[in-house]
Amino acid sequence: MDFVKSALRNRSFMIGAILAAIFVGAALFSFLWTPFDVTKLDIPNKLQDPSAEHWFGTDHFGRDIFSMIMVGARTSIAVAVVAVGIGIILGVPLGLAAAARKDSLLDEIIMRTNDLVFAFPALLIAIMITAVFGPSAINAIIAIGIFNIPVFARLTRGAALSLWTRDFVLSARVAGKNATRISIEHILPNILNLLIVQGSIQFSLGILAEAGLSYVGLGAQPPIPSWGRMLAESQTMISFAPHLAIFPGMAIVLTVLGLNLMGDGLRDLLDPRLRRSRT
Amino acid sequence: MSFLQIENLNMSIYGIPILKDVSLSAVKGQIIGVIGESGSGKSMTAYSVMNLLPTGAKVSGKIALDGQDLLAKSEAQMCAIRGSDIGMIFQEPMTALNPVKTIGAQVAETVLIHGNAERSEATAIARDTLNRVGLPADQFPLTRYPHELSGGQRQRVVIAMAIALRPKLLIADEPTTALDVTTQAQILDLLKTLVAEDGMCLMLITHDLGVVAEVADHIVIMKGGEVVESGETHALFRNMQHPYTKALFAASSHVPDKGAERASKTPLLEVRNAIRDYILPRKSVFGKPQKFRAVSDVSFTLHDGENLGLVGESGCGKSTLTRAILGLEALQGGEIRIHGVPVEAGTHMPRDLRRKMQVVFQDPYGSFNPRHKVARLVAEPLHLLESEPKGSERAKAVVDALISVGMQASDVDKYIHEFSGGQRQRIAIARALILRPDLIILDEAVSALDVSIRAQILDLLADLSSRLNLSYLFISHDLSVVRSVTDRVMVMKAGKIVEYGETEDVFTNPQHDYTKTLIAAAPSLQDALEKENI
Amino acid sequence: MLRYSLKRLLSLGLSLLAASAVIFLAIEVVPGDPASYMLGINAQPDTVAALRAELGLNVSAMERYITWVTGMLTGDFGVSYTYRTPVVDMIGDRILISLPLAIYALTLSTLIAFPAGILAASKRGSAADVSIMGATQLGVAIPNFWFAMLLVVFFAINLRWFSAGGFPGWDKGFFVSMKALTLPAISLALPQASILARVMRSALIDTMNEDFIRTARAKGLTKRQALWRHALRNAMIPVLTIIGLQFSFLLAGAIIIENVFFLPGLGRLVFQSIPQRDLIVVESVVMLLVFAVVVVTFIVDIAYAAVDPRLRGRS
Amino acid sequence: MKHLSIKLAMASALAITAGMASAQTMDITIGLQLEPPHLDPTGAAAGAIDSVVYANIFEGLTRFDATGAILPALAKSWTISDDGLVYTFNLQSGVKFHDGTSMDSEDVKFSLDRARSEDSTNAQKALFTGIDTVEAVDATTVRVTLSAPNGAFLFNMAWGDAVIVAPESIDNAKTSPIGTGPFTFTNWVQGDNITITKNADYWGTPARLDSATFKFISDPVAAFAAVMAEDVDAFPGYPAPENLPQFEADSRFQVLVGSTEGETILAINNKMPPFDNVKVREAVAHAIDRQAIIDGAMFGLGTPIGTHFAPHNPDYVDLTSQSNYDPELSKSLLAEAGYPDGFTTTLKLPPPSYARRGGEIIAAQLREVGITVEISNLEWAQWLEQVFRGYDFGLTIVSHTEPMDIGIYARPEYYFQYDSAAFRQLMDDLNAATDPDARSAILKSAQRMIADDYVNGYLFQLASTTVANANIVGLWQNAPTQATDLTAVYWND
Repeated sequence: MDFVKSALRNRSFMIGAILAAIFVGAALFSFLWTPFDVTKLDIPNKLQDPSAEHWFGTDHFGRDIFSMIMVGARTSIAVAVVAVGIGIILGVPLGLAAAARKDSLLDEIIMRTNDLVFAFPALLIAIMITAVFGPSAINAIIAIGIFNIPVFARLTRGAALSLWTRDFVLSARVAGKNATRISIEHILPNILNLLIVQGSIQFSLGILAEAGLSYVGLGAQPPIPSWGRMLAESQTMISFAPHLAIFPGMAIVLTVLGLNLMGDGLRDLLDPRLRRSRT
Repeated sequence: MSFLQIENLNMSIYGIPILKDVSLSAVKGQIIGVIGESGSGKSMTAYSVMNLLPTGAKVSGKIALDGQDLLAKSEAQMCAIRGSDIGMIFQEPMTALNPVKTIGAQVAETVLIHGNAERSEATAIARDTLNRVGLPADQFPLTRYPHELSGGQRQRVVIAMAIALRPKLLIADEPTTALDVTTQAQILDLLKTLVAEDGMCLMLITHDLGVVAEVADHIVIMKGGEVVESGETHALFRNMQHPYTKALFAASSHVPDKGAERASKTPLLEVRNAIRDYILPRKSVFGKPQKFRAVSDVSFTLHDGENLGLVGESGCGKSTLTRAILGLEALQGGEIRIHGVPVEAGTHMPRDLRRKMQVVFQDPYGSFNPRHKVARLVAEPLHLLESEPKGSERAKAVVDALISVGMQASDVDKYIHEFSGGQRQRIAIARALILRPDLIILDEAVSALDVSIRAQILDLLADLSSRLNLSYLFISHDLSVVRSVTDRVMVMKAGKIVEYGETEDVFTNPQHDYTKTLIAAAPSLQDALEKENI
Repeated sequence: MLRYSLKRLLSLGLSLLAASAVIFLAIEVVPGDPASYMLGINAQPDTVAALRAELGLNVSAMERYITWVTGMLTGDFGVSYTYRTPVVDMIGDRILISLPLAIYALTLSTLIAFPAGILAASKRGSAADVSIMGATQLGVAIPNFWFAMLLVVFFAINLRWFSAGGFPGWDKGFFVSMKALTLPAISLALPQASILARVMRSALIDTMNEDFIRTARAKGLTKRQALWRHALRNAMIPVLTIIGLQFSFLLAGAIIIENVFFLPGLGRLVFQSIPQRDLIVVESVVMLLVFAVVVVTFIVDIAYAAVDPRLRGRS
Repeated sequence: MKHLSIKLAMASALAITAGMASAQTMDITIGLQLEPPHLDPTGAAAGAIDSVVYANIFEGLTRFDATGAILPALAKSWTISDDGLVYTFNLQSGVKFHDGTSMDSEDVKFSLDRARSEDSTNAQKALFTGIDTVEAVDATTVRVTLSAPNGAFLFNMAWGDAVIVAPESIDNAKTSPIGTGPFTFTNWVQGDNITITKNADYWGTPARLDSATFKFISDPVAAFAAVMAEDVDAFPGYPAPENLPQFEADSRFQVLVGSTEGETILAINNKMPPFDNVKVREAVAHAIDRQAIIDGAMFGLGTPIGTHFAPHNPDYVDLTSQSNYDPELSKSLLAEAGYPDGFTTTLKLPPPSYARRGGEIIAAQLREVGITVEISNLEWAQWLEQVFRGYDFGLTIVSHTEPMDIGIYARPEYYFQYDSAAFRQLMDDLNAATDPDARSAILKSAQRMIADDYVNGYLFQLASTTVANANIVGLWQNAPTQATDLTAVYWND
């Protein structure tokens, strides 16, 4: 209850949560209803300006941009959520294992592999993955997810290392608990807040990355609308039909902004000690 | 006329009152000791004088320094006063210095910032001041960085910064709390000398009655943001008025009832020629790895029903030894046995062996997983039983343990942050007790507690020991605590046991030079009062 | 220090070797053949085979890997399949654009971020702080390619202050070239500056809560003096880390921006080479970028030591 | 017309004032979408090479003009033996390569022999396979003997892949091409531009420009911006038809829309069920609304085609009504073929926007008749691997830009796998025929045959779009081959 109260008082959390809720809501709602069918082309009505009928206008195939943004939110959110999920599911156990065996060969291998992944230019890896497997939303997820793994592994290891020196972990060791049990019972619950905050940041970065990938044609394939591809397709028309570029662009900006603000707010709400530098 | 005059000082932070009608005064050339337990407002009084309060603070009342009302000064005026008229020393020397600047630059900055001298002159003053605080030029050139100095040396640098401009008032906020006893004695001596030489007024803030009793001319006792009693040191101790003062005094010199001598001849814990080495990073790629010997050929025996003390300053190896005994780290030589069974590190250690000993740590805040409820925290060692009790059996074990340390059965559903430091330490003991071990290792178990709480915990420990026939290995840097609760004591220095004997023998008739230094350096209320002939 | 550097160098070499193997393997599995790409849809199979032989593609992967790695050690990265010029020369040409662009963007980002971050931290909670932080939130959220599109429409097409893209070549003069890099540098710098300003601010705020700042204040320093004389240098460690990361990112991550502004940089070289299956170029450029990241990390480590004396005498 | 003349008058008025201030502009910057991988037109398929070097740097025995007609080039004239097997070329005399060496019959022999040799890497080796021998009779006479009559031989010799190169300089042609053309290669800033300079010693009519720079701008947005900002003076093959109305409305620019040899088709895998059933292919053809594709994907540019033949060719037969848009007919055809509920197939799209945009529209149109299409966007390398060589596709969209390439339907292994003995016979007859009327008749029946068999979905002939500064004269309107012939280009200052 306290959490809800202070959440309501946290301005950046509230603005962020509302923005994020709008887009998540739009994504979910699009399963039930959109103003127009986004797979149906209406070429005679192409490139219409925003109007009462088409709130955000129509694109070069005459599709309703408002509907496309609703369905596009689905793509963006799904890709980002799964990519973050991959990062957490693989990265957190790796980080926990590395911290539990600090300075061991395992730790060394995990951390060096992480460094190696970090050293690779992300977009190029994404391009190569799609060069091997062909472009699709799944491959965009894999490409983004791979780079989330070291993020969470490092974060987890760093936080876990400082917890391993704490007396309550020593107590657990004195109680004969092994590293796996300690990691699950003692380390994990205490880094959960950190993971939630980082998760929200990675989520917003995932949205941006998905937009970037589909902008260069590596994300979800037509006819599934995606914000990045809408931007790419609008490019040559921006000078005479700016609404084609402005609405999807604003959708990206507002979603990312919302998630970032929410992440900042969450950080303050969940643990004031976490008010650290973020990138 | 008093040099520093605080009258009816009230201070609140975001509306929460912190100081209530604090009044005190101090004279030049004198040391005024401000004493209180944590939360008593003693430090906030000092920060009010400096006008360095946290945001949201509201101050009323009067603080006059040499007749000037400090509360009426603007921030710019206060900046001119700070460092020049008032100097300040802090508790934590390890973090009080800027790590990226040389000590010379940091001391000279005090001079430069007040525009009292050119750079070359300021450097000369810095040099002189460092010499004065006992950091001579040949060993401590101005170009040293803080990380190259020990804690005591850093505290001397902080003092040098504070006194570089010979302020009239020096505020020392717990200046020796973070230091070892031998270093503490040296710093206190230095402060006394400086007060005498410069004729300044020293406001010494501390929780340690022994420290003030030795050095202060005048004492102010604070509790809950109020001054409960103040007066000239001799007079105050001679004629204590306020019950809190009396309680504080009693707690400081508290000796728990040890009960009857129970020591048997059965060895419970045997340590034989224990050696623990740490491998240091290689000096060169192909060089041999260097070793640091943290525990060097340590042997001792703890019998059933005996309380053994282990005393030493930080870095002497006592914590490393503790970990080895607990089976958390492996030895490089020698052996440790519990009831004749060898202790092995890691998960290889049999459960029934682990069951025989438990531990209580120093930090009442860090010893518990903040995400778990008390029931789960206390029950954790039950994991060591072959068949872990479940349901009501488990709940009963937890409640029994809690009640035996003076807690309530209803506490099981609370989180650890709902308890005070003393209560947490009781819960820690309950956790150690739940398996009815033979041995409890108390690793600085009362060091972080306020003196009155400490006395209660010591009583509890003594009571449990005799009631449950427990043995303690009592590890502490605090001689007085060890003296009051142990049968025998060991003194450890640089990984070695330098003295080992009956507690009273060791204290009254120390053999080793180091033991003598330790005993002499420890501020003792009793000794101070005896010396003053009160 | 020497021992430390030697050890670092050894692990550096090993990770580069590992990276080369990963890169080579990853690129080997990419389907598609450079020879058939070059010869198009009317080519006859014997022609493709002849071209494969000419390109040296008919030897085993292991042999090609060894040739590639040993070649790189002597500065010979091989010859591009499609362009038929030495890869070293191509990289040499492209890096003369990518590197200045990265430096330009980083300079801009630093010039924006430092004052903004310092101002926000020193006036924490003020209107200036709130608006700077709001602006950085927006800066982080805007996709840089979209921002670049808007910049082109506004400054190149409508106002015609800048050319829409392209690069005249350094021989056409320094200022002409820098002007051509200005819009790309701005679009790259905006999100970076936002991130850096946020890091600067929070690092400064953290440092201002340190004990030694209280010590400095007790000496009579004003808040401002304490910030400039004591906090700033201590806050540089996280800031340097981010600058290092950003530099490597800018070197490699400018692909999209190089495309929008049709700059012939390293990123666009790889971006073009992948569809053309000019694998040797892809491998070499990726290797170079990984090498750059490793080197930058190394330099940042040394910069740490310059900032923090505690890291100097590590021997 | 009136409007145009006013515009011209204004332009010339502007030009006069400009002309007073400065001398006539003698250089030009040409924007091109694709950068050539290298500059040897005889060693790769990339049309980007021809866009820079064809007719500017390299010349062949014959050449295409702006209309696609075959003109003499390095061969001043030729005679053909009655059996159509022996071609005797009389070469221009006094022709020098840019390195100063002279071009003679030995160079021609070398060039043709090199292109058809065992280790040749010529992308269009098929152009030369009919050659039996090449003899240098004297310095200016070359005799080429074919193994069978080939009515298209002179046409073949006009291709960029058949240009005449010198043995001394060919090894370095990839980076510094040496040809005989009116321009010499000067400089290449890889990734950005190529500069060529007027050849003072040119054997024919000299170029009117002093120099030209080709600037490579692959991104359509960047291309738009570069033209708008006047960073480039002309952009042949302008990649974004949607921008053309803006350029047309802007008096600074002229827009040239012409024809290309690019038949854009929805290629069907004829061997893959259900497409092995002609009824299914016919259903696909009727499901497609060509005009919607031309409007939606090409913004109205492009001529609908009903067979694999260029509409501007005199032999073209308009068969578009045979595959008119009729979704109801399409559905009934599907039902007849046994697919009343449609089926699912793949549509693999290469990078050009005609394919990507057209693909989306076709997918939507096929969905209307019950055919579910899974789109995958491929790079060219992947497309070659999967579609062209792997036959792993149901449908794909591609523009066949080679001139007169109906012969591909005679190759059963060709990626869409049309296997018809009757059609192969037609092509054999065509090659043997030298009489123009006979050839014309054969070509017409060939067009009908593939339309009747609904081999592929025939969409539209790709338009050639050039945006240029209004004052530039002499650019090609049509694109009979990939070329940016600057020979006759000048500024009308």
